[in-house]
Amino acid sequence: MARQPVRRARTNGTKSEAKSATRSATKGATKSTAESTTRGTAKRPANTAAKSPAKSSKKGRARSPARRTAKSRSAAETGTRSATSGPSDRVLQELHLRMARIRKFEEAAGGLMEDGKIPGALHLYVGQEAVASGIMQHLSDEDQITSTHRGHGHLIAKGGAFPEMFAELFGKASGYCKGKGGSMHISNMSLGMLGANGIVGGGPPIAMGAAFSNKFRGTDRVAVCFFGDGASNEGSFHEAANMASLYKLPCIFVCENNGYGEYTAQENHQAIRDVADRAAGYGMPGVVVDGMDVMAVYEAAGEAIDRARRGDGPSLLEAKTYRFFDHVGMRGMGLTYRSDEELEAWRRKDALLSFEAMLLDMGVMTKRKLTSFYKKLDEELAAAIQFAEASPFPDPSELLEDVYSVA
Amino acid sequence: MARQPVRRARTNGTKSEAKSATRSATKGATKSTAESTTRGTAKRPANTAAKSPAKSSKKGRARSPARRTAKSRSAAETGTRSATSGPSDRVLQELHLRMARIRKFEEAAGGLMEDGKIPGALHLYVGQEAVASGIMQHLSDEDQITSTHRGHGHLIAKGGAFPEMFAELFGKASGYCKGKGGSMHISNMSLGMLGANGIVGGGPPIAMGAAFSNKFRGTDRVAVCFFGDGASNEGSFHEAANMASLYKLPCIFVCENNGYGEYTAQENHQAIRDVADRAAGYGMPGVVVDGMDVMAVYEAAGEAIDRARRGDGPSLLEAKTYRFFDHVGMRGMGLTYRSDEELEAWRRKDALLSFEAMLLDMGVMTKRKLTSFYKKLDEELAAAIQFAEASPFPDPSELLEDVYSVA
Amino acid sequence: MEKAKQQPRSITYVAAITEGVRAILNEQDNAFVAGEDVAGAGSVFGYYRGLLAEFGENRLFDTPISEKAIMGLGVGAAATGCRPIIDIMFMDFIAECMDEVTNQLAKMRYMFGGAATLPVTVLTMSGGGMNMAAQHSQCLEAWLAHLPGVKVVMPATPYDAKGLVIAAARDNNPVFVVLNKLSLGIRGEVPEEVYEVPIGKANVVREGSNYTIVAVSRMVHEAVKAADELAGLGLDAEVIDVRSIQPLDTALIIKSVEKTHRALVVHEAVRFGGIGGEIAAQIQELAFDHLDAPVARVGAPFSPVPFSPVLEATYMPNAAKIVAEVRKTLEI
Amino acid sequence: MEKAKQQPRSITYVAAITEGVRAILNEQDNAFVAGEDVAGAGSVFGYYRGLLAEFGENRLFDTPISEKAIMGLGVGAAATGCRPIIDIMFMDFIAECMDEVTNQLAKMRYMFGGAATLPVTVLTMSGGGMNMAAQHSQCLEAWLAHLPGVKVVMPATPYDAKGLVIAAARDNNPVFVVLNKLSLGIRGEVPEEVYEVPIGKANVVREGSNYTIVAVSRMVHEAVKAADELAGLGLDAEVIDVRSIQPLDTALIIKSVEKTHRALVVHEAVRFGGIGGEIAAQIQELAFDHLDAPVARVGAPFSPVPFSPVLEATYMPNAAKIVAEVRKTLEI
Ligand SMILES: Cc1ncc(C[n+]2csc(CCOP(=O)(O)OP(=O)(O)O)c2C)c(N)n1
Ligand SMILES: Cc1ncc(C[n+]2csc(CCOP(=O)(O)OP(=O)(O)O)c2C)c(N)n1
Ligand SMILES: [Mg+2]
Ligand SMILES: [Mg+2]
Repeated sequence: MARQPVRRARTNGTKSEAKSATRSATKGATKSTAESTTRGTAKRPANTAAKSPAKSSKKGRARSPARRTAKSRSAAETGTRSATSGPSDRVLQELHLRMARIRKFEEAAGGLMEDGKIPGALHLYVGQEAVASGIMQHLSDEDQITSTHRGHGHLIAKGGAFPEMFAELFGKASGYCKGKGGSMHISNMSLGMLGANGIVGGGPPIAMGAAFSNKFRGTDRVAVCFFGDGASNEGSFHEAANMASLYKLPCIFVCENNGYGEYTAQENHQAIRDVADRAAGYGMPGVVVDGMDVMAVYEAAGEAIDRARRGDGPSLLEAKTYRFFDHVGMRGMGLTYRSDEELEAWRRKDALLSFEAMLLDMGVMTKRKLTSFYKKLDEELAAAIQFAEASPFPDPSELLEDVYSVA
Repeated sequence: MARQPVRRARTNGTKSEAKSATRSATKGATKSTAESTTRGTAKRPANTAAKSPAKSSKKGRARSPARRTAKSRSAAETGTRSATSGPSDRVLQELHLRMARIRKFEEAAGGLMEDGKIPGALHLYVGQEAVASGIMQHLSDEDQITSTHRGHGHLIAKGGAFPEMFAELFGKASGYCKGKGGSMHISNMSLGMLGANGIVGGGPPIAMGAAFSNKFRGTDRVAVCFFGDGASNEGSFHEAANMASLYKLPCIFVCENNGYGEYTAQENHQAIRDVADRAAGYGMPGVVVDGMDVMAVYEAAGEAIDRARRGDGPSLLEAKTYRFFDHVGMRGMGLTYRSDEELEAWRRKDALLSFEAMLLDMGVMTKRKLTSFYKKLDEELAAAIQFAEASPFPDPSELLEDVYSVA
Repeated sequence: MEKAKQQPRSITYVAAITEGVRAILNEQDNAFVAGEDVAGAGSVFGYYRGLLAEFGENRLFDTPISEKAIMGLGVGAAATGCRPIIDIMFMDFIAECMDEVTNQLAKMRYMFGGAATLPVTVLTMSGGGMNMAAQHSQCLEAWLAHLPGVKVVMPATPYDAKGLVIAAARDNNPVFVVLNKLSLGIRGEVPEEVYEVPIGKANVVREGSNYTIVAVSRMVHEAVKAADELAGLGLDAEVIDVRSIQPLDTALIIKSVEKTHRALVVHEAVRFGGIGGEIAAQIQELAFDHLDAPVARVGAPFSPVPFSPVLEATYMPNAAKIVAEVRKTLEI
Repeated sequence: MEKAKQQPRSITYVAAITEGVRAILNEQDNAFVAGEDVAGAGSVFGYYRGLLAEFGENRLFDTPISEKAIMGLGVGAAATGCRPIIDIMFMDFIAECMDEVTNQLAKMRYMFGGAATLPVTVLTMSGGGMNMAAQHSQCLEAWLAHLPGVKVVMPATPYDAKGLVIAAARDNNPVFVVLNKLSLGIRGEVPEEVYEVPIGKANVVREGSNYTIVAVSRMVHEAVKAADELAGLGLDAEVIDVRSIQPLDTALIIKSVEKTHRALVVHEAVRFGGIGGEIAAQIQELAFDHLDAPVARVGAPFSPVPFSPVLEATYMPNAAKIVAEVRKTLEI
């Protein structure tokens, strides 16, 4: 069965039957706001004055959009909360910036891996950019995320800097993890990025624990875990979702359903079409959203995150998406488990290109700005790669450091 | 919140929304037949001639009702399948026999444990008899079950013999497991009882594996796993349910929801009221049934088991029930986590007593027969306990036997 | 050996654990206890009893029966500023969350280049002897000691139970405090004050001159009994309570063997592949020229723990087996 | 050492595994393969490639990413008459199903008094050296060898890979076949015929007179290299491939040490708590009077496996480290 792109957000988890014995608090999923298409209308909220983070910083690289503290969140929130007005230009530009940064980084990293310059295996995020970007737009550095083996995009959207990221992929001492983690464990605690994870399903229990901590410590921070359709079959997801809902934790479970776990199609790994169907079994709302539409993701995520911040507990957000490259690297192992037609159908929905077209349409972006934007991005990438390549490897003596905290 | 007995069976797992993207095969839970109360009407099917298994066998003990081979299943099945006729007298008597045998065995075993005569810990099944009995009525020795730490009732309903069971609880060489397993691992492979299990959630993956085997080997056998409300939060349940549904395995997931996992009430371990709500997330039907009504369990189980035998895949059957004693033993640790009122409300629904009242009402049973039935049961118990007490302990030299198969 | 500085009182091992946890909950605002039946029931072993009333339901959390989520909760909460005390009821159940232990808890700091700090304390109950059969009686500490990134302590006495719980919870690393069922009722002197037993330090519980018994957890008491018996055979045995198997106090053990020239290691875990192999291997490696006899080992035989009381009695290591092994090794 | 009886061909380790599995699927009607990406993709390591076309989708099953269910499938299917070949892609992921391994698979037969028979074969891939970092490079065989009820084999050569897969799948007990990533491309002579390498028998791969190196899995090849170097130092080293760590061929190892009087044990797993401790402890216990030097050990240092190529190169045990350890121990 060919996998078709989906169009609209839906809310799952409600049921037709009156269920007398069931507490109403745990039922009745929130209505999804993701259905409203905000494109084109884009009324500007009053406080749009925030400086564009897409501007180059002193060092000549585009400033990472997520590098905001909790205080500067208001603009983004206004954009989310108002049903009648669309998000501000700043939000639109940041969403674009996040997506473009991911796309470009991943293409460069994939090329370096295929050329044998980056050791080990990279799982590229190209195709899924709208998911990380739409969600991270709502988060500050104090909000946490857990990621997956396919983690670069999450870190970039959360504000990860290219030089430290490339350096990590190269295994250099200047990398985010001093070269000890590599692609599958790339992380940055001060950005609230609790790690890519080589274990499928590794993230949800950790994010749930971070959400527990947020609540325990009396903060309004949220924790978001990203996981795949394949990961939704791991026991860890089940246990974390149940516990998060029981304790009403500020935890958002984001399933990036790209239709495959490695080389196994969804229909061959679970007998459901929507992972969001599982939400009802935990007493939390389950929402399906078009993961190729960054605005749809942004809206649905805003709802779920607001709910979590309000103390109303977790949500399960399923984004239907697709990875444009193979499971590992770009070309992969050469297995033919996806048809060309399927790939083409999804590529036509390319989240970045369609969003760019919309921004041009809206006048938020011009062709010229876009050209110079990509030129700057390319320069930034080249500089970051140069930094990474020029950086020294860790000294062998560092092998036994960082196993334990000595403080 | 006091836990109230429920009255009627319900089918969960259907949803109001039209879900275009979802394969219809995995949705639309089967309609539950459990709603039909068959009591009182009890029309006899044509082939009721089967000899009553409640008659004493040569050895003076009541013949174990489940000790039937696949061939003798027809009567029971007829009782299930006909919507217009109730089950035969034989079925009604066997259901009663199973329940009464469990009740009496457990009370005796509990007493022996409290008196310090049985070592270790017993988890008693008293209160939940209708669940094991109603389900096992549909199974032959070639059908498999996996059980829990609270496993005596399942084994008895599947045809377990008292002498070998008591001997096992006493740790004697004549026990079902030669004394090596004890209460928490009591089992009998030739009865298709793949073990009580000291690991909460240990059973579902094993039952799923047995169901896989049944299908792989081309049989029409089914595998049933019993597990508690508490166990439904283990990752093992999630993974097994997903896999069973994916492969359309003849596996029935029976959640005995007695409202507590040890000393923790359901509302403190999950944010849902009906574990059956989880079925939809695996693409299988979820049915809630009154676990204090053996006929309701029998009907609902028949539906699920028929479905499985037909090759239509697994079901999740949730039986609302209650344990009349404490988590361990009869008196337990003396914690006050359940109110007297709650216990009383459930005791008023005693599945055995209410079924006996119905049988008397229907004339299937008479007071006199009942008296002699219990007298015989008491004698059988006494003989079995005597057998167990008189049996020798295993020889210390047996310690290292049975670790590996040497064949 | 650390000495009680004041108010010597004799309390049980289980009460000592409670005191240790209480001290931490008093001292560390970001500490909490999470696990199955730890709050309302105060643990099925009773060592949190009373603490819910004392500290309230914002400090002790009954969890679902979800060991992966429980351990994950510890990892995520610790990485973000809490000091979780995680309870895994029976050590056998740690098998349910070995991924969270092995691939997350033990490695996160290293994989992140030192950026994450994980002050997680895990309390769990090991050991047989109570007719609880194969799935509720195991000693699986060898798994944990093999994992870079975690520490593993195994108190044998009430004094050490309190002091090691406190030290573990103050440590900024993941520390497993492996408790022992049959030890719960053991009494011993425990000061009322708050004190630490340093992690990684073994303890000479009986001095001796010509034999060293290195004992783990409850086997310390069996070793002392064995030492008393061995005295009748002309052996003056020193008994070392390792207390911590990761890190291991190799120096103290070697010092003793250099004096006594003979050694035996005893633990309740299955002998094959148990931590005793590591200890024996280290002794022969580092004190080879001092050894007058092979390093002997006593552990459980190679079978699951049987239910039947007679079989379990045959199964469990004890003083008699230690004595027999010493006699066999020394041919006396 | 078993000898190829006919048709000597040189094939790779990965091809040898395929041949072993093929032989079993041909021979045993109730055998099947289940695991993540084993059917359509033929495993990410390629060792089932071609078998789906050959045997059809009723013999190879792609599973969801659910290690607990995968192992449970093996337990339940084996207990009811099948002979499952279960695939756990990376050995690191065995942590996800240690409950099913430890508390069900290893113990069911014993707990049931011998009534259950569990012919489960588990194939899993261990080892570092491919820059796959901390969660995809571990050697956790010591956990398994400590579990009564399971067997654990670790082929180092194509010949043993095929023969041990066949022996494991014919065995009526749970057998873990722990494979090694860096060995996948190793070539060696493998007969086309179907043969078993007996489980529990070690193999002298290089004879020698005055030093014994006991090696596990791929370290066998490093040990042979080391032996060549040691020859230059006047040492004539015998190299033993243990092949099976549970059961362990203690007799063969002891026989060798009685001849050579010196020994070293090497494995890729973390040294502390690895199977080398058990082997060293047994050697000194059973050959004490024959030893002229302490039993040395080489294993990975006490850290998770680092990603960075330079760090991983420093991390991995190899011939040079074996030679260095021998020189240190013998002070030469
Ligand atoms: C516990 C575990 N099992 C298996 C794997 C191997 N593996 C790595 S990625 C992957 C597929 C994951 O699929 P999904 O969750 O859908 O994420 P996607 O790759 O599609 O982003 C698998 C099976 C793993 N890393 N961890
Ligand atoms: C993996 C695991 N975790 C915890 C336990 C301890 N334990 C034994 S029974 C039980 C409660 C089980 O609750 P439920 O599944 O509802 O079954 P019930 O006792 O109510 O029949 C717990 C937590 C266990 N045996 N195994
Ligand atoms: Mg996927
Ligand atoms: Mg319950």
